[in-house]
Amino acid sequence: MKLQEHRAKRLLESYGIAVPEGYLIRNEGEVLPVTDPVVLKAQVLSGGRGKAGGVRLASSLEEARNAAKDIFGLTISGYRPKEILVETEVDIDREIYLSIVIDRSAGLPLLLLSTEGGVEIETVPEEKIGRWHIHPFVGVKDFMVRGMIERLGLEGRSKKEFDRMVRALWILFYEMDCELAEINPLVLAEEGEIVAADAKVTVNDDALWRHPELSDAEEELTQLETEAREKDIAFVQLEGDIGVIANGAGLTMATLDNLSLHGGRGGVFLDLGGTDDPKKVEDALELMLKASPKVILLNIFGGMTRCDSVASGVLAVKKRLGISVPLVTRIRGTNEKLGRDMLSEAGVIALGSLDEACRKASEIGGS
Amino acid sequence: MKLQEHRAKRLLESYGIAVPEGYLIRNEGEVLPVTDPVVLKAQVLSGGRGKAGGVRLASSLEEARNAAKDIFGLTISGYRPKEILVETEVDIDREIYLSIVIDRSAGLPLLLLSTEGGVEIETVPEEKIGRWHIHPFVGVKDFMVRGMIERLGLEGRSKKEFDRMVRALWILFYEMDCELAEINPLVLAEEGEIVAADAKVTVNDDALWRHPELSDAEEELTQLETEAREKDIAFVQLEGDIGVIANGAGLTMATLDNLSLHGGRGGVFLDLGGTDDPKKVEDALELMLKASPKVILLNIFGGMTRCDSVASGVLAVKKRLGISVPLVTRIRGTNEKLGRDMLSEAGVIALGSLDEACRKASEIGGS
Amino acid sequence: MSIILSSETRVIVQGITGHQGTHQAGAMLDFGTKVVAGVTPGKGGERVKGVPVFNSMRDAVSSTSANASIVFVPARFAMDAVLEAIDAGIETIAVITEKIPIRDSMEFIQYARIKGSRIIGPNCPGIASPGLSKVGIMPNAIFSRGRVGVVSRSGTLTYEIVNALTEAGIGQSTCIGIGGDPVIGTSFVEVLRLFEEDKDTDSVVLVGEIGGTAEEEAARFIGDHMSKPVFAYIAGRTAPPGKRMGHAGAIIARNMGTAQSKIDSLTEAGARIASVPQEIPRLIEKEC
Amino acid sequence: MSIILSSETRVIVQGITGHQGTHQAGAMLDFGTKVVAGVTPGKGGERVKGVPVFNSMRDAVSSTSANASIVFVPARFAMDAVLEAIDAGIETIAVITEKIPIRDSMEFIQYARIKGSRIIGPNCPGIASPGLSKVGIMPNAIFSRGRVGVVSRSGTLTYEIVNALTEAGIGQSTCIGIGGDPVIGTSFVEVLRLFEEDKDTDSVVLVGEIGGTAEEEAARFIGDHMSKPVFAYIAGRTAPPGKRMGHAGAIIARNMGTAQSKIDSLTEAGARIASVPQEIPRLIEKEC
Repeated sequence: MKLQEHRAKRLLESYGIAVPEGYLIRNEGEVLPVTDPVVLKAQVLSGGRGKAGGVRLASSLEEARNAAKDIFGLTISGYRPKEILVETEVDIDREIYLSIVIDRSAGLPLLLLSTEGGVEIETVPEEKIGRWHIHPFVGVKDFMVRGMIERLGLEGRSKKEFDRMVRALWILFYEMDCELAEINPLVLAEEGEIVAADAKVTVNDDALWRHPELSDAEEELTQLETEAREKDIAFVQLEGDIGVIANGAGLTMATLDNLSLHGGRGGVFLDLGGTDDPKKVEDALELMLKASPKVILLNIFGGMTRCDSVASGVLAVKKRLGISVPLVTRIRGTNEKLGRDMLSEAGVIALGSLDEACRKASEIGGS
Repeated sequence: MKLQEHRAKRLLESYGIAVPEGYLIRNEGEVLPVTDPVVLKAQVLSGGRGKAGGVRLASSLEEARNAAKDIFGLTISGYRPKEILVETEVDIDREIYLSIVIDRSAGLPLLLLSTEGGVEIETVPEEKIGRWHIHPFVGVKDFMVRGMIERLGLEGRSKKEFDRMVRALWILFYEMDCELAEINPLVLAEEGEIVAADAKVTVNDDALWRHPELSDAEEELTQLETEAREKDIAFVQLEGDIGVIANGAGLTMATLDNLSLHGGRGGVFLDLGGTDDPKKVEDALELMLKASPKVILLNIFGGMTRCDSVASGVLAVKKRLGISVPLVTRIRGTNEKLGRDMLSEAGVIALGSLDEACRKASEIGGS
Repeated sequence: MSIILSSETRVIVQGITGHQGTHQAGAMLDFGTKVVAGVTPGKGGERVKGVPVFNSMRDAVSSTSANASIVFVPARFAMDAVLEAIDAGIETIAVITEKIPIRDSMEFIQYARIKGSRIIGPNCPGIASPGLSKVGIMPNAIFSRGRVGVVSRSGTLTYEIVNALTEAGIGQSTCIGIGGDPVIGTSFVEVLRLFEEDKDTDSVVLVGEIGGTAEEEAARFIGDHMSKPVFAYIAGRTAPPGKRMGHAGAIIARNMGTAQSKIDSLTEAGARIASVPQEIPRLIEKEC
Repeated sequence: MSIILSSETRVIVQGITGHQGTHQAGAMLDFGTKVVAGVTPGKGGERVKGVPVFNSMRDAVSSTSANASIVFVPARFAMDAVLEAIDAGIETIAVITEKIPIRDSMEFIQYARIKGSRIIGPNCPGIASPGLSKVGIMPNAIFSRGRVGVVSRSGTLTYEIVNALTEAGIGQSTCIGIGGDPVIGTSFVEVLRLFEEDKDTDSVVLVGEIGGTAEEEAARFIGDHMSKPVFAYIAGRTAPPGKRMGHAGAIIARNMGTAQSKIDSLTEAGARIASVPQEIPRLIEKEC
């Protein structure tokens, strides 16, 4: 779960990391009188906020109100900002990049540090990035902090502040089950103060039960995405016309890949997970119908469940809701012949080969 | 560092572990009016306190005063109690044994649990003791606590209390750098309450710098032991007449062992540690003179230092303080011939072979 | 032989009294696995599918000398179950449970390293060596004994491919699903090394997917250390960037983890690439 | 060969600018050790005994490809130094520092296990293979090249015994002091296993002392797995119970760890026991 900037900053603050003074508004009328210059930032989760005009400076109340009005009128990556964070502008001495991520290769958290802050880390040359794995069993150690301070060339107060800050960021990352905790830019302000001018925090979805305090965090989900999450189904909206339901992430992706060989394009990705539970197949079909694809391709590789049970589930949905779009099915496993026969009899296209099913769905779906 | 019982209990309490109500007295006049029966316990570090009469029950003020007077008059393992802990007697439903120690073989903390509390763990049959290693990187886990609770057959409130208590004891053990944290007996009192009726806590001496709050803890050291500690010399009082100074624990023990082959008995064990620093040799000699042995055996295997420097140090002490008891030396290393000659000229017995030196010292020391 | 498992592997089912645990215990027994015990706290003394249930791993191991376990315990309690297995001295622990917090997986995997246990998964279908043993949840019917090793990040996609192999008359030595999470206990590289050393494996099928760099690392190992032919399929060629494709690990982030990058690396390392799963048996038939 | 070290071992001295670090760096160079770098934070760029000093282990390793280190850093900072060495990928780390808190030692030893580093010590004299390399503080003069392996919990007592061997014309393959603390990184058993496998070692001298059960565990290994003769001396036969004899680990507690128990176990395992250190060479001469 990605946290909105204002929420991420509140979290940093609670771990003792300094952030700019600011407040949240939900309409331009909530802008407070401006004494020092302020920056207004659209609270959206997608990238490219700056380019889309979602970040604006203002040095008077009127400017700020106008900027707010403009921002509330934007659509950024399909999403209209509901909130704006209004912050006092920070005096920037230097900008640093600092983040902790999960390094999948090592299976450990990795701290990234660059003297070039304020730009995307992907654009920074490799040799300018310092890397330290932080082992959860030992945490951030003195020698690491020494290395970071040396790399940044910090002295005096900013050295002490950075030391405290980087340890706090690790504790936050660990305790909050983060996948990413990024401060970019981390600003060296006047008199050695260190301030997190922007922050991105992603909390591991699978650990959200440990963090009930995040249950009200906004996620920018569509209606269907919300419904899929409630039913524990992986839902991804794609560009094509063919709705694909399969059990297992790899199999669902493979089905999409196979479609493309025949010119078909997936429009919806629905992964049931490793299960072939007929109830879940029914849920997925219902959800898929709401997404209105041109054709539905159902690909189930059965393990625990017999194919006739899965077929019964499909037919139950068909009976209950009616399925007006063509439904191509490919179900493998125990009793697969029986299942196929049941489906064929009911007018559902039932095939045994994945490739054939993909060809059929592609033909119907067009391209 | 062994903590006095009252201090150990205060520590347990600060980690949320229940201990009996009580207070400390330094003379019998400080006994408070007795309503419920109390137990008076001499605050001494050595074992065998009970057998020596250091633990007494009382159910009236007069009884308590008399008991206190008696206890203050005792000498327990050579030490006169300075304080008595007066505690309300606990209603005992069951007694349990619980401790965490460092298991040297595994190099990990080991939790020991026995349903037979209130007796020395050494006397409990092996099969009645449950053992769980606690890894410092993962701590006490649910499955361990389940296993303990199953072994003890706890239910309801006492189950919950034990769960909380055992995790608290681990945190205490870890945070306080303990070598031993023993609660014996751990009392299951009425209504499922769990109380630490006695407690032994030993803190790792090498970690005391992390625990300045313990700097005023009393240690029952003799004058010489205190002096040795200040000089960073290992001092052990033994039964014989020969004062042995050597550098290195193994070498000092080996010297004592070698003496015994010739009928000699060590009276003082002074280990300088791995060093052959002449200043430390001088300190050790001074300390040894205060312990008044019949003969002193100095055995130095030189590494960093030349033997003539060590010899000079010895002669400096001799000149400064005079050494009335015979001094047998055996110094090996660079310039050893020169060192031996210097010592011989000054009337110090200087030998090259450890065995010869031990024989000589034994002859002088008698047996 | 085969890798990791043998016909003597003695398996404990952790969470045997749950729906999935019970069903899969039965399926493993049918496969020929020596399922010697189950563990569910508080259910000690019961029997499931004829298998004795114990309250703790310690009891189960001391009574049965088991050396492997399979974990069906729900995500919130999975870490404790895995640590319990490690402390009980279990050598091979297949963690089937999905949606375990990454931090928990990270910690039990690191702890296993200290104690010398092997973790497979989490969020994986386990491991099967046809004719010998299965510590996993793959359908029994798809397997046949043979000399192709299969290693995969996926579950059902692996079934699809193994099934296609079997239908083509190509048997398997060992099939292992290493799991679809970002942090897993046994990597492609470790499995490839075992297959390379295994006398009963002639060639290897690698099933990867988008996300991370595990396939690229596998490619490096293949190029540098493998003499046996490798056949690979990478799922997700048509997946868009930035979207989590079912598996927590299957996401193209910041231009990393694309199918193309993986396919290129593997091709360069000498692996044969299938563009759809069912192409794998054809490639093997052509090559071997 | 010899164990653990070779003539190619490349050593970093951690804490090289301190009094002991500087002195011992020189002595190791005199011994023939490839001392390639020193590390003291803030002193990078200096030279000590001709050896370049770096601010961090990472810098030192990337500049010199070192694979071993010796730690002279004061007790309060020793854990950080050892963790830094481990993270820098050092294979063999000899921790000379004494009075390190047990908890710290425990943690860096466990961490080393995760990362595959070997810790020798703490509170130990290190390791020396005459003619090849020394990563330790034993006096150079006592050694001579030969085929007896020496393993000891003690420091100076080891010097005494090695010196006696050399004077008797008995050379050593490798001498290792495993340290006198209750928790140490490399045990008697691990060293014995290495000596048993080492082609350049014919027999082994084990120097133990009271406290703990390490010698009893060694005896079990000797009885079960060693073909080479073992000669042992146990210090502390005359030590009273309950007193800490210099070493933190040398204490007879609760009737555990007596010299007699150790001598009995070793005798039963077939080791020859010396009653005083200087008896060791005589026993070897008689036997071999």
